[in-house]
Amino acid sequence: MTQVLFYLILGVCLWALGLYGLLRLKESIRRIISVNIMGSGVFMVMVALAARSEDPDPVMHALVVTGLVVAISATAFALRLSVADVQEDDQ
Amino acid sequence: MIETATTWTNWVPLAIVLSSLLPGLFIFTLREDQVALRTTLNLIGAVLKLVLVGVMLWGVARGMEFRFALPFLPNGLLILKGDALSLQFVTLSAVLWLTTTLYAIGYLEGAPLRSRFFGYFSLCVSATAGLALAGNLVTFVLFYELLTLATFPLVVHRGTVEALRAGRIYLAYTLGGGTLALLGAVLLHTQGGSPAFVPGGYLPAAGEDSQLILTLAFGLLIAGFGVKAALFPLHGWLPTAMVAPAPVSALLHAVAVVKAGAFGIVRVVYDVYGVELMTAMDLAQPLLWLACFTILYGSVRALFQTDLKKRLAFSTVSQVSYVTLGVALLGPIGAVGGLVHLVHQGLMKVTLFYCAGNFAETLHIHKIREMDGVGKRMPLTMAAFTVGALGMIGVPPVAGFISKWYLGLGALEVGADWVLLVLVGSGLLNALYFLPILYRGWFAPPPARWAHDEKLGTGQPGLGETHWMLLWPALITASLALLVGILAGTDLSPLNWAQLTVNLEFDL
Amino acid sequence: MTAALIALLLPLFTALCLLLLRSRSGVLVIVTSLLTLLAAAWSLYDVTVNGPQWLELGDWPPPLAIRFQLQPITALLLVFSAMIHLLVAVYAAGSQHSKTRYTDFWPLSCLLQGSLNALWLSGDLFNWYVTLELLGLAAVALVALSGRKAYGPALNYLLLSLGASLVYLLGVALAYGRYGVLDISLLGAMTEADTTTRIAWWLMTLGLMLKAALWPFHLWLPRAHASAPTAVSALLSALVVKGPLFILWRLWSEGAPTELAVEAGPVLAVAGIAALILGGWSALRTPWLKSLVAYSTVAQLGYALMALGLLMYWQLPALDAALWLFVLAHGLAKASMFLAAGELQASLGSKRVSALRGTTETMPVAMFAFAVAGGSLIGLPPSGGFLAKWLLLEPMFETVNHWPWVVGILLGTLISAGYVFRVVALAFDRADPVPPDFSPDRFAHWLALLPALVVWGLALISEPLIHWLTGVPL
Amino acid sequence: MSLHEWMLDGTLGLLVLILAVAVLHVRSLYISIVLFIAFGLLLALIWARLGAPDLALAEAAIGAGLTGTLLLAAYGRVSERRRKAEEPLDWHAGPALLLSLIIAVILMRAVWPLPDLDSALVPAVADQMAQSGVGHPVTAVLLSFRAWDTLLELLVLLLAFMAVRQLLPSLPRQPEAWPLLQAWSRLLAPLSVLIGGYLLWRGSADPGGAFQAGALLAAGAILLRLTGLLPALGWHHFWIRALILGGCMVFLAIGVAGYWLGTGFLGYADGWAGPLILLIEVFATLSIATTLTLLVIGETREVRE
Repeated sequence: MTQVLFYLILGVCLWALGLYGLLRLKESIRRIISVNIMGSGVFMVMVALAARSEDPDPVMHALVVTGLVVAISATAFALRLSVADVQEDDQ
Repeated sequence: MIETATTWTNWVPLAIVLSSLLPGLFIFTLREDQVALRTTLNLIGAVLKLVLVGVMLWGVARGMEFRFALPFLPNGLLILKGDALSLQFVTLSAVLWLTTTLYAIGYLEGAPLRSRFFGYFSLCVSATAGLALAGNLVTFVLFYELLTLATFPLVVHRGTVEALRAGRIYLAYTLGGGTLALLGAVLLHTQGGSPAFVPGGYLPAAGEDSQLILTLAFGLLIAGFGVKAALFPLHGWLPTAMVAPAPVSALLHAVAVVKAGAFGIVRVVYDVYGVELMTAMDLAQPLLWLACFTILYGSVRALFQTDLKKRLAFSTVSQVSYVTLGVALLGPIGAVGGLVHLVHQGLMKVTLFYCAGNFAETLHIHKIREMDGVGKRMPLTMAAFTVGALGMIGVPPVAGFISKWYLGLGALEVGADWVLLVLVGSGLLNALYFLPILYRGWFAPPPARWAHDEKLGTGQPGLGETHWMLLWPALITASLALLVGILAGTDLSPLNWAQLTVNLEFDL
Repeated sequence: MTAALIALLLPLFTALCLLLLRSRSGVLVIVTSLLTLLAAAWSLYDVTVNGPQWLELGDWPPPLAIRFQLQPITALLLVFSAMIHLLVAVYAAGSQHSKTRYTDFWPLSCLLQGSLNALWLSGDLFNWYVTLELLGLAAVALVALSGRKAYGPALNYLLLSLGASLVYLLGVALAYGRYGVLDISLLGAMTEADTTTRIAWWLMTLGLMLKAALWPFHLWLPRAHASAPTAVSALLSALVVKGPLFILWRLWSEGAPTELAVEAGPVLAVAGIAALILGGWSALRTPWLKSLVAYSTVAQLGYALMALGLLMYWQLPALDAALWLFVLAHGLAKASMFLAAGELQASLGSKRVSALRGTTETMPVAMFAFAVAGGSLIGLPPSGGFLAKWLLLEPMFETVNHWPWVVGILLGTLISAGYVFRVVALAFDRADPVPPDFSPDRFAHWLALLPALVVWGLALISEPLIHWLTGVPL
Repeated sequence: MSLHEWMLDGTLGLLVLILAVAVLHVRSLYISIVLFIAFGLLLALIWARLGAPDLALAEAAIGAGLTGTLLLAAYGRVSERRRKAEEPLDWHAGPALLLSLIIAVILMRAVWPLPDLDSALVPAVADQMAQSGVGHPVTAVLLSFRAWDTLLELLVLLLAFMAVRQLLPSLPRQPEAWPLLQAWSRLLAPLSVLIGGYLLWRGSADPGGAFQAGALLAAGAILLRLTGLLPALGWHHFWIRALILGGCMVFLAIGVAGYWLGTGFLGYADGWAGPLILLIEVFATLSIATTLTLLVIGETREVRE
């Protein structure tokens, strides 16, 4: 087992863990954290894949940077939404 | 894909459809109080349609071709075409639309939401005209569905709980039927597109592999059209739809809806499959049995109805199946009987419904037991009713006799002698449920005073016995029912047209 | 390609300008939407005349660059989204019941349209991820415009959408790990049916199904779509759910090895039938008008999913036409339905279906729009929905083995008829009509009718349209 | 790979996994958040182990810094009732757990053959580096080869900000969030200085990391704002809007200009690539910094007005 495979598997496990949290938890802040753990899992898979070649794959690194920005943006909005005063729908 | 150069004749079929569609759309936009404009539009549309149909009759008799085509689906044009068969139906609907429009104007005088009513009324007739003129299966199915949509608002027009219930039942049946017919049409379409209807059928002889497909498609189409033709067990919507206003009942039973179903069956049997293929695949036998059963079943059910309109409704279930019966016999004489009954039943049944409507509107008579002595108060209406009822029973010289005569001969021709028993039995049942009404109307003593006399017209027996717009349509259609029977031998009679059609279908 | 690029960039620039100037000018958005529509129409003409085109962004050679691909269907979708956006913009600016007129609806909807156009044009697995996120965020922000009562559904939508993106992204990572490229056309030439590919494609599929609210991942949609402001509901149902569907289509029809597609096809098709039946059933049962319309979206997406699944299963490119006609017809009909439902609901002051009693008298045009749009959803001839259904039915009947699938269509048709006429029949009820609270807005009613008429008007150009979609030269 | 490297990777991996489980499992939301920040820092270490220092920086700035700040800010707004009603992950939820395990196993099978494969893009990037106009491959990918992704990424950030703007103001809350946040910012300040130093140093070699630089600036601005040294930043100021939108606008304008001049959409003319990329980076950095600052500290009123 190589280092790459180790981190690939670790990434997959983190992803599955995050998914489990997202599906099982009710509290919205915790669900947001779960989504972030899921994201970290994917990023770990991507960074591990980048480490396959002698020089790390710059494309994957760039994609992860983009992914991180997307993740923080969405997280910021989700957190704001989760603490906004929710009015129970009259439906 | 329109192969010939366009001449004015290409536009006539379209004009016939538009002659009611455009006024109808315009009527939707009118205010309730614009009575004169609305009435004018209605009548102009109706008369124009009649004139156009007359032109087409004249042209077809001289061998001219009236064909309008638009590209629609791959291998499936949208075709409107005037041929012998379509003219039979379109003439009937044009004539009856004119009388029914008159009748409806009188019937709904002062009622709310008339613009909406007449708008949908016109759409309904447009769909019927399109259906009659449809030149291939795709077009036919299209107008078949449109007819459902245009009729639904009329059925629920009163907006009462019963009306809504009837509307829902009507939709459940007809949309289901429409879907089945559509599936059948697609199935046949995959076997080489949807070419124009051809006398004698366009489908090639069934091979080993296509046997199953053709049988299934036939089943789907007949089930689909059988809903509107009220074939047992698909007839359930018709009696419940009785809650609609009388002009709508006339439309459902005589002018448009049930006729559309019966006409669809005629088209499928003659112009899609063709007599030869039908015989080769032995598809007609189950249809024949079903038609016979429906004839008897409808009559028996009619016998037990105490409500006048309900009795008429079950009578329709029975009578429309005569058309199917004539078609399913697959012999030329039976075919003439079936086709001519399409027209005859329309004239007689529309008369009966006008009369029932007149009784209800004028004297609030709904039940048969309330009809005692009504002939003294409304002799002309009762006379028209009598003509219709005797025609239904098959008493000469009213039109119904002609149909039954040809049907009987047709059954003998193809060796299905047992069908005669069905015809006789049905005639007896017809007599059993119509004669008591006639007896009550003419000979039973009238009540001392009519509980609810609306005093439409002058209120006196005779031409003023009810509103003239209610009376005259009934008188006209009753006279027509008599005339087509008496003049059956002449060139212009429906019988002659039916003969012409059948000659083409059977290649005689 | 220039025209397509204009169609892509114009909404983005409009949004940025609106934000910079703090303008909430509906007129500006309407004008630029119109220009976008023209540009999109031009690109449609271009692609029809000159064939498919590619644009390597930054002029880098293929495996490196993100490529824009302008196919006929892409151009059609550009036109379609511009049309819907224009219509909704006119509604939002013109209707007196529009709650979005003095909000950031304008820049947000422009950004939404821009992201959608970016999605149509792209062909890069990772770029699609970014466009999906854009689309998701814009959609949630628009839902949140409705105020506090929408925050719950909006948050749920956002979280599921984020989760779905990450499911998709893991699939992308696996695909990249296996083949080393991200461009879908390049992938199409390389892919083999091995375990990694299968799992990667399924991950992307599941993520996209969640985003497109395809059964069984549809549970978030009804609440989110129903709680949004009317103009937004129309945009969401007509456009947004179609984005992931497009990616799904390209993923399987271009990128996947045949063997995998044949294997996955039936699963998707069965899910489509389930969506038709169960979504329809929920629409039949719900007491809320907008929920009914939203559930009908779930059901109608079933048709598209079924077309996609069968397209993969039978390897029949002809079903492309059915799939995209469904999308087109549904988009138009649903826009009409949501606008009509929103207007009815706002005028009646009640969100219940039962409040519609007697609306044929009080608000005939809006009700008519609802019914006409419903007719296309049922698939009554000669509406656009009918054409799509016809194209889907044809290959089913061609071989006896395919016949069982017809049952799905049959049930779908009947159940859609059920929920459409549930509303329409009620509208004819004159026994106890509910009077409108506010004066009905006739302009908005006619506007709602417009797309419904367009979807029926497709019948007039049906044959060339079908030939064009199936790639038969005119 | 030597044993001590294995030990290091193994320990890091195990620790990350344990932390992730703990984040979902602990009863207190507050502890969960703190553990999540630690999780982010640990990830940054792993990125560094995997030869991705840019990512390590970004992760430290985001995963640990910004996300943590945002989470704590959100925690401060959560009502007492909701904090009490916290329900941590229920480990007895058998079926869901089983499903996740099955999924994980399936995914492991999927990744198994991947370490031995390679990517066609690595040599492609190496081939084109000379033309890209920048020296650092990640920057080249971000701003040349896949500039469209980056442009859209800026739009995502903008949209997130726009989305927050739509939310109605919350009811007045107890201000206890701010002590927490202030405590945290004291920790963040040295970190941001550290990253800033690194960026400065790297900037001499190549113009790298618009996002990292932006995050750093944001951190600085946040600290200034929290300590009251910076006035309220409102959307109603034209210059704030120009800063936020500038990144997207300049990027788009340069892209369109490239198309106009025949070098392709988002392409740079020969010799201009370096300066243009630098220009884009400067504006993008400012945009990112302003947007993030407002996202983190912008009171709803400040953001909405």
